[in-house]
Amino acid sequence: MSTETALPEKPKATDYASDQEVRWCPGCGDYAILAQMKKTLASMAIPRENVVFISGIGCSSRFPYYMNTYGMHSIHGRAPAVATGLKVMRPELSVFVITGDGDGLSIGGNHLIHAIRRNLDINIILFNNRIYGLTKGQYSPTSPLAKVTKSSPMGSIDNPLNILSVAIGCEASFVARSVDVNTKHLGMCLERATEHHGTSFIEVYQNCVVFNDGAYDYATDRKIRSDALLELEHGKPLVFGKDRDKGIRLSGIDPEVVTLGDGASESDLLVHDEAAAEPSLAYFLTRMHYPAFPEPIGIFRCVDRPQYDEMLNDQISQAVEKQGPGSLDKLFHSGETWTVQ
Amino acid sequence: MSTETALPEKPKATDYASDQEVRWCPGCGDYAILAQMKKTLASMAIPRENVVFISGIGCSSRFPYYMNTYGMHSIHGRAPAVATGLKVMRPELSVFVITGDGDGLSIGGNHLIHAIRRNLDINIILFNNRIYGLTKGQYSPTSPLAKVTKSSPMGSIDNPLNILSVAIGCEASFVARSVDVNTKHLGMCLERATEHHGTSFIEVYQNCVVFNDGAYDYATDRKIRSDALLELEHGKPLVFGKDRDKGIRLSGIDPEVVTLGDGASESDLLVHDEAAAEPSLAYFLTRMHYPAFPEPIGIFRCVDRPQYDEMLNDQISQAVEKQGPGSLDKLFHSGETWTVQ
Amino acid sequence: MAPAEQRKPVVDLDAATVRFCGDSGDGMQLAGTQLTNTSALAGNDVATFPDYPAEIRAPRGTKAGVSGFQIRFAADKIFTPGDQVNALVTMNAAALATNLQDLEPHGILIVNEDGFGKRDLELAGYEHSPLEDGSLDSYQLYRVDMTKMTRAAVKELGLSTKEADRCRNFFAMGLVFWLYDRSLDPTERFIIEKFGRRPAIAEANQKALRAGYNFGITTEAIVRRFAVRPAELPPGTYRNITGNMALAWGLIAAAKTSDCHLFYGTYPITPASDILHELSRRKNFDVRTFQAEDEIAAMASVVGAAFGGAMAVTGTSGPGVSLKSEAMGLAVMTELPMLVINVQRAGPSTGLPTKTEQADLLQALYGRHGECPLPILAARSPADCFEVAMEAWRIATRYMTPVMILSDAYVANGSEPWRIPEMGDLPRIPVNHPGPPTDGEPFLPYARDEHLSRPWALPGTPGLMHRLGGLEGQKQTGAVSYDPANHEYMIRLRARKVAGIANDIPLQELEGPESGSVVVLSWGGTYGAVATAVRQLWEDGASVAHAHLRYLSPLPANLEQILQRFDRVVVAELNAGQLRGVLRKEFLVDAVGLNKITGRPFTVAELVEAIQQELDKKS
Amino acid sequence: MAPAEQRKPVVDLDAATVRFCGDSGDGMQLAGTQLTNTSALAGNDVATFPDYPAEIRAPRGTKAGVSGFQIRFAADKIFTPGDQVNALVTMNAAALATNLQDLEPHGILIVNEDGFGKRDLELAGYEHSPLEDGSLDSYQLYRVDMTKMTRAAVKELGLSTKEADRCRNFFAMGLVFWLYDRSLDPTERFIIEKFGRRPAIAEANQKALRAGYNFGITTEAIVRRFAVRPAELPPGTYRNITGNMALAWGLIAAAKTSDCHLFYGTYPITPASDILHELSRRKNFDVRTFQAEDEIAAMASVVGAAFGGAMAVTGTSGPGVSLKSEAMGLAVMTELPMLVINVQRAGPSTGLPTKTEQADLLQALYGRHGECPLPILAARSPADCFEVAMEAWRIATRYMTPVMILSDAYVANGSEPWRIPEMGDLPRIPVNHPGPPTDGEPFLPYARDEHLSRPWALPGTPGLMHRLGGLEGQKQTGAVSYDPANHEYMIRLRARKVAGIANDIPLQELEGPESGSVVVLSWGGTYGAVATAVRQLWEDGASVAHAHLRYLSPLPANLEQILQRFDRVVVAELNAGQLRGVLRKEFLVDAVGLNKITGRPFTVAELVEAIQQELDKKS
Ligand SMILES: Cc1ncc(C[n+]2csc(CCOP(=O)(O)OP(=O)(O)O)c2C)c(N)n1
Ligand SMILES: Cc1ncc(C[n+]2csc(CCOP(=O)(O)OP(=O)(O)O)c2C)c(N)n1
Ligand code: SF4
Ligand code: SF4
Ligand SMILES: [Mg+2]
Ligand SMILES: [Mg+2]
Repeated sequence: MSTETALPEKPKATDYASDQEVRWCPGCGDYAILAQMKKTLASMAIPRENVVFISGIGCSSRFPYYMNTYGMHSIHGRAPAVATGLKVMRPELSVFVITGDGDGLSIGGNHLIHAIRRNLDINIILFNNRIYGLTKGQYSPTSPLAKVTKSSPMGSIDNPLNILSVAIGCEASFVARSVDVNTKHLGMCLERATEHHGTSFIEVYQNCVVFNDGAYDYATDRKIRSDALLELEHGKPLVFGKDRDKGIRLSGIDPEVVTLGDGASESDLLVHDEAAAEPSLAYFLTRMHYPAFPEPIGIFRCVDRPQYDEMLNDQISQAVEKQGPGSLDKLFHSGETWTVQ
Repeated sequence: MSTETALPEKPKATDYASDQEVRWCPGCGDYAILAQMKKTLASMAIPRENVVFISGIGCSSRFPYYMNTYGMHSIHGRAPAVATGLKVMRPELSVFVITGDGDGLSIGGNHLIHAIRRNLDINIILFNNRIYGLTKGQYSPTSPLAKVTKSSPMGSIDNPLNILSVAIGCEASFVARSVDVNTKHLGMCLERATEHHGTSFIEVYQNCVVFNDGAYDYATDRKIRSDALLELEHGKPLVFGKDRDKGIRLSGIDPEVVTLGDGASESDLLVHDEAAAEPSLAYFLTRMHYPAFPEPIGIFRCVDRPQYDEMLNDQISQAVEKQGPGSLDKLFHSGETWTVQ
Repeated sequence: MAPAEQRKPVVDLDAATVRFCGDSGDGMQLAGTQLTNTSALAGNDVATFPDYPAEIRAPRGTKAGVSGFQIRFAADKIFTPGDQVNALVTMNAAALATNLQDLEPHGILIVNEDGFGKRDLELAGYEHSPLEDGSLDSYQLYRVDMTKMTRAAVKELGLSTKEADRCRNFFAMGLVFWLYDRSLDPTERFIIEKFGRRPAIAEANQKALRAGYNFGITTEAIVRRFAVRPAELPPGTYRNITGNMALAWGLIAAAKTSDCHLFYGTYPITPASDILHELSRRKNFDVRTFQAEDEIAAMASVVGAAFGGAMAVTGTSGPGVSLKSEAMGLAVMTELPMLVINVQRAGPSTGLPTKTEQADLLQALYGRHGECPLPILAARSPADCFEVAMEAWRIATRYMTPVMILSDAYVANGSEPWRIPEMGDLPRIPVNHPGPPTDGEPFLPYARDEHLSRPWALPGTPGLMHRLGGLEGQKQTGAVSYDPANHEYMIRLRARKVAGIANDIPLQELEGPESGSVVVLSWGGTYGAVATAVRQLWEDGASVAHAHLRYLSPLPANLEQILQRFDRVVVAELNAGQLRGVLRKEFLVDAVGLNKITGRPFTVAELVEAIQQELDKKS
Repeated sequence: MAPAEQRKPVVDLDAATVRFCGDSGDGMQLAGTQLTNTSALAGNDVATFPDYPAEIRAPRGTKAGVSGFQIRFAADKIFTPGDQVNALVTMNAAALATNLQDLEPHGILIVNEDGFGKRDLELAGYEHSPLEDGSLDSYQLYRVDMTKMTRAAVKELGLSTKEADRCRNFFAMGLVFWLYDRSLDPTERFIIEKFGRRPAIAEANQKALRAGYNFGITTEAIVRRFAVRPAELPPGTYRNITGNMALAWGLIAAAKTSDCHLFYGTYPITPASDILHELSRRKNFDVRTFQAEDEIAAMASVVGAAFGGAMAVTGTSGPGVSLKSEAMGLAVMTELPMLVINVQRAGPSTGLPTKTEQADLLQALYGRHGECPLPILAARSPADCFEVAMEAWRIATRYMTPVMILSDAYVANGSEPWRIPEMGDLPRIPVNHPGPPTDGEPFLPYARDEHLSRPWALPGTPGLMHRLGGLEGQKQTGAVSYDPANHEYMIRLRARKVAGIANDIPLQELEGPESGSVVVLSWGGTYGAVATAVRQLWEDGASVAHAHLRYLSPLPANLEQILQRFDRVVVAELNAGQLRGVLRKEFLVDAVGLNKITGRPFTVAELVEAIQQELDKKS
């Protein structure tokens, strides 16, 4: 497809589809995320040639092959580092990192946190299926304790990483969470992430039908999801529940669930502020887990912080301003020299 | 020295000194930490042969050579992983990891957070001098923005990692901070860490006299340190200041500094609870930075969480109980077999 | 049970090669495994070759989703699953398209008709159905509507059609079992074991199995069946075993015979992960597994466990070895015993992750910075992995050194009968740890014994406190030393120690004439193919011998003499000539390379032809 | 300024070798650098060898803390800093203890008396003072109380004694400058530049310098001084340059001449860090440096930057290369141009991190899993690093491949005069990026040109969207392919592409006879020592030639013929025989190894002796 160079006026999702046949298991949550990504880019009409998808290794990491953009299916865990080299040299490109819970949090955890703390202007989308899919079902850093898998027949003893808490701990400037099948919400998150300047980090709950099917039933099942999830809205109180009759209030310094009406009114509830300078609230929200709490989805945090790529390139321009464009002949002759006739 | 096998009744610090000449720069903060470590082990009378120091690479990582215990000066950044293999196989040993801000947070960041989240029963002591010492002065992940170093002549553009926030983000069960020259306080932290079951993480402010001298003047200078530091005490309100006239209060969900007397009394202040189940308070404390806030030192958090090494070995015993000690002859003959006469 | 009356003639065969192929979801691996076990139980020698896609489950009906399992069962000793297939069972069009080329001329071709619908044909890239256009006329084509018959067979059990269709592979098995006169008992036992908890499913599979078998009896289409006599295997009790399973069990056995606690620190990677899966199930054998955050941590954890006195092992594949190389350097410097397993796959980089290759030998030898030697062993076949694991640990402990074990995807996933040893008969592996000093002399962690290896002193031992590390150490004391002469001494010593192992391993064996025109060298998983090829050439009286190397570093002491006794040295390997290069360097011998780098094993035929060419050059 | 009246006789020399040694804190590196620049400015050829401890600052007075700087300046072209020292300046007892063995018999020995106190002697391991016990009688021993005289010289400036004592190295310089009739001007200019902001310090250093010089004039003890005529260097403007500096500048020059933006992604490590330090100071040259979290990230960032069209370079030392190996495999698969610099140090593992060695050659060749070839170049001397950097980038871009550059601690930290090129005279390095497609044909990212290299299409180019990765790719399209034949084709193609470079590099040069009894092969930083040794042997009419390799992969096309023209091939290298092994493998030549693995460079003497032995064997 990479032949027709021009993008139509109103691009369609299909304009962003590569000619490669998609090879995930039927029913895999990755399909929904792929579909949303194409829709989002189309709706934002971003020229295909200015988009680059960098991934590591894993089922999720096959993503770039299916996009008619530039892309690299790199090696396990290193996508954020690959993206760093690309972005600092080509700041005008929109660079996406596609990773999984194993790729991004196990082998790639260090690159992830360093990319986030540097606030490089890239979008990192972590497909969290709480399992190693491509290697056929070992537990991952997000698998719950006691999870029985091929490599933990008596149950996992690794306390899972709460990735959003870690991201907030690294002062991430944009943190969001969404669910593979919640297409509208996911689309919104992808669009916001793409617009954000700085590292945008999105955790997407993704169902692995083969090795961890149903891990997110609570978040997708019509019957319970409205009690199990809390949709964050900037400036709105933290209300949730089928009948929007429950909310989150601060008790001491910890959040608690209250039912509106009996003794608690909306005015008592915490109000979401994605732009708060201090990430305290965002941190709280990452600590809320079903069933004790509803799990927040949406934009946890979105603030402006200096971006690594921008600062690096600014130093270049400043240096040129101050010292003038470097002349190698001058440099070579700087310091002590002597001439032999 | 490793010849006299028996430790005296009341061991002295010198009993823990190896015969190797200490080779840090004169005036290096590492000397003070080494001295405290020997004192602490002596005061706890821990048999030398049951102590193992594992380090990575860096000035700080030369530490094991100077202790008359078992030790390994491993490779850059990998000490927590080396310690993991040792500890799960030899849970009865007290295992210490000695690392630096580069060794532990740059190349070794991933191993550090995974050790912490697994809550392996080891003690990790990070010598934070906010610089790469051994390689002669490049900025590290804890160097402040705009820091001018050999590798950042126009100032560092890497937003520093707040390691304690990250540790809390990984649900560290023991988190503490101390200062190299604050010997009594450091000794207390080392002792508490050694007693704690689970991963104990201590950040020690350490002065590099050669490449980052004075980085912690605010924390060591008699004149200002009592206003610049806040000494955490379990169950006590967060009071600080030369005249103990200032304190920390919660405003909304963020901490603020108040002066006792004018409109604020001790009863309004946050009370430290190192044992709180939820790490919210501990997280706040990690967010407080001088000069806006006093920087807390002491035990941020100390809670009980299942330990990786214990759980692993429990599974072994359970398996033996349930299935009986494995017989290879039985295993070999399990499933379909046939005999050829 | 085999039905009483046998209406159709039975043809006796020395061997038969059958391949099941279909969609990843069609259960072909299971079908193959059942036929394998059944044939093994029937006393045949067997060899298998499972072959599946990198995708977990590529979309149904696509070529990318085709999964196959080939098995050869024979009345004599065999070493390979066979080149050409006698009977090919294909569940859909894509499977036919991707596997037909391996079916022998006029071979038996059983197709599941209903896998050839319009969509199936498209996905397989067929313009019109090969079942109709006569393109298959040269084969014995049997069209069977497995779907319909399976559904019918399980009708009264009231399963969903989806569930019913899942029984199709048992129908296919049943038919093949009839065709080769195999007993249904083992499979029926398996069904009860596996599906016992879901009686309906169990019964359905059983019904499908019998339906397939009975279809064979009743169908007019198929007029003969075949039988393969039991093979003459050495007496003993046998089981079928895969390479990864044999390796895992070999590790447990080595731990037992050396009285060590087994630690396996690893990070999942195809095709090594099954070793982790097997070991993690053996906790009651005192086996501790650690799934690390990455391969570097896995390697480092193994160094730590070895320091603590464990039998410390890590396993991975090429990409993981690349990541481990720095920590392996530490392992060499600390001179602690440990094992590093590389189940090789096709590279470079991610390469073809599910395919086999032998291209990591030079990395094993030279893939670390500095002069950093370690012993290397390679397993020749699935069952051989057991012995190699034990031998590697013997060397590691006696010489206080990390040892590398090379396996590959073909050995790891393939299976063969394994003569089960008695644990009591296995050699002990002696391991000593010094106790507290009695003489008051300072402890010397780098003192040397007759094998040049240093004492394995364990933390917890009073009076032996010492520090290890990656910096160069003073000989004897191990204290950090910048003394130039000491550095050269230690570099040479570490090399001499590894080289010395050559005196402690068996002399290289030679199959065939002691001397002659051609000697074929091979290592690792190519043993079977080369051995078979050489035997075929012997039948035409060719003057060719075969030396298969288990020890790649150091090389056996007599290898050079062997090579000198032949006019021509041919090195067969699944890479661009890595062992060949080593032999040229070591012995200045102008060895000829016989190489293949397709991600697939050698076929016997291509080896026979290539070796013949070398023989002809000679005459 | 040199004082008017010269009372003492001046002896003319062809060359002189001086070494300053003292405590890390004594400023010996600075003293050496000043003498170097001064001698270079005086028209001598110079070669230097700084040698400092791994510790930043080991405790004062300890052997571990001794830092030395050796410089040879000559009236002819020289290639090494010399084996034996003519004049040794020692600031304390530890320095004497660790350096005396390198002083020539009856050589000049200048000691700072006050560095021989009780504690100093203990730390240096002396029972009683060597200044007293006559053990130094065979040398021209000059005892100078530098401390006292320096303090006196700077008295009226009212510095603290600590500050005053810091000027001692300038006193030592002054004395040596007098001894070798060197001008003080360059050093005085340096003092003003460096300490201008602290006038008191500047003046103190200047006073100390002159005090030392004047001490030489006035002391009765020293009766003669020496002079070394300017050397006959090719005309041009020269500067003194270290290897790391030349490498950094070569990279910037390569970026300029290829119109690329330079990206340097790295993680600090001795002895490579200075490249980062230098490049990070050159932001106005459009140079972007990225200090990554580790070497893996550094390598990966370079792959990303190369994808984006940058001149992407990473630099490290052995341990870092081990960590980069997996990502280097990705670099090979994506066929993007980039440079990987290995400034080798003594291994294995952490080894002797500040010492030199050449033991990473085999890792450069084979240190990645799978068949993963890439070109390798090595720099022969500090100034040569400049050319090597440019040549490596020419190859990387023309052949779309990562290229490895091997340097070492000796080359990196050593310095020599460099004839400054005119940027205008440097060859352009042509780089092309395809534009948007015009023909509507699908873009083929793995199409091949006459060099077998693929197009470097950049993100941002309409119509050329494509995906790269570590999985095997279909030829031409680059789409993921499991086709066995394609895998072998691509493996062979990547190998052929690299091998083809042999036709695009200069033929191997030979110094000395075209044929004869012995040819000595060397590579990398040993050039100077070998070249000098061979020249000495020529003087006795020995039939020996010297071939120094810059290209280690692929090897020059004519190398085999060269080797065949000599009776004996000797390979001199600072490892256990790595290049030797490669030559044996490639050419089946029974090369002899001349090896040293002490962390120190070859001395000319030991080479002369060893080569002579080979020559003798012959006759
Ligand atoms: C260096 C290296 N180690 C291990 C692997 C094997 N491997 C491939 S993907 C993967 C984990 C995949 O899990 P995740 O990142 O969650 O992706 P998913 O498949 O679940 O989408 C592993 C361990 C590899 N390809 N490379
Ligand atoms: C694989 C590897 N990369 C790089 C280095 C070089 N190196 C040694 S220590 C160090 C950083 C030291 O900083 P830190 O951990 O803060 O320790 P400090 O010296 O400050 O105590 C580096 C980059 C190395 N030894 N190994
Ligand atoms: S294995 Fe799981 S994650 Fe991978 S493609 Fe299949 S369903 Fe998706
Ligand atoms: S360089 Fe800094 S950290 Fe290292 S020993 Fe010296 S003072 Fe301490
Ligand atoms: Mg996953
Ligand atoms: Mg530091």
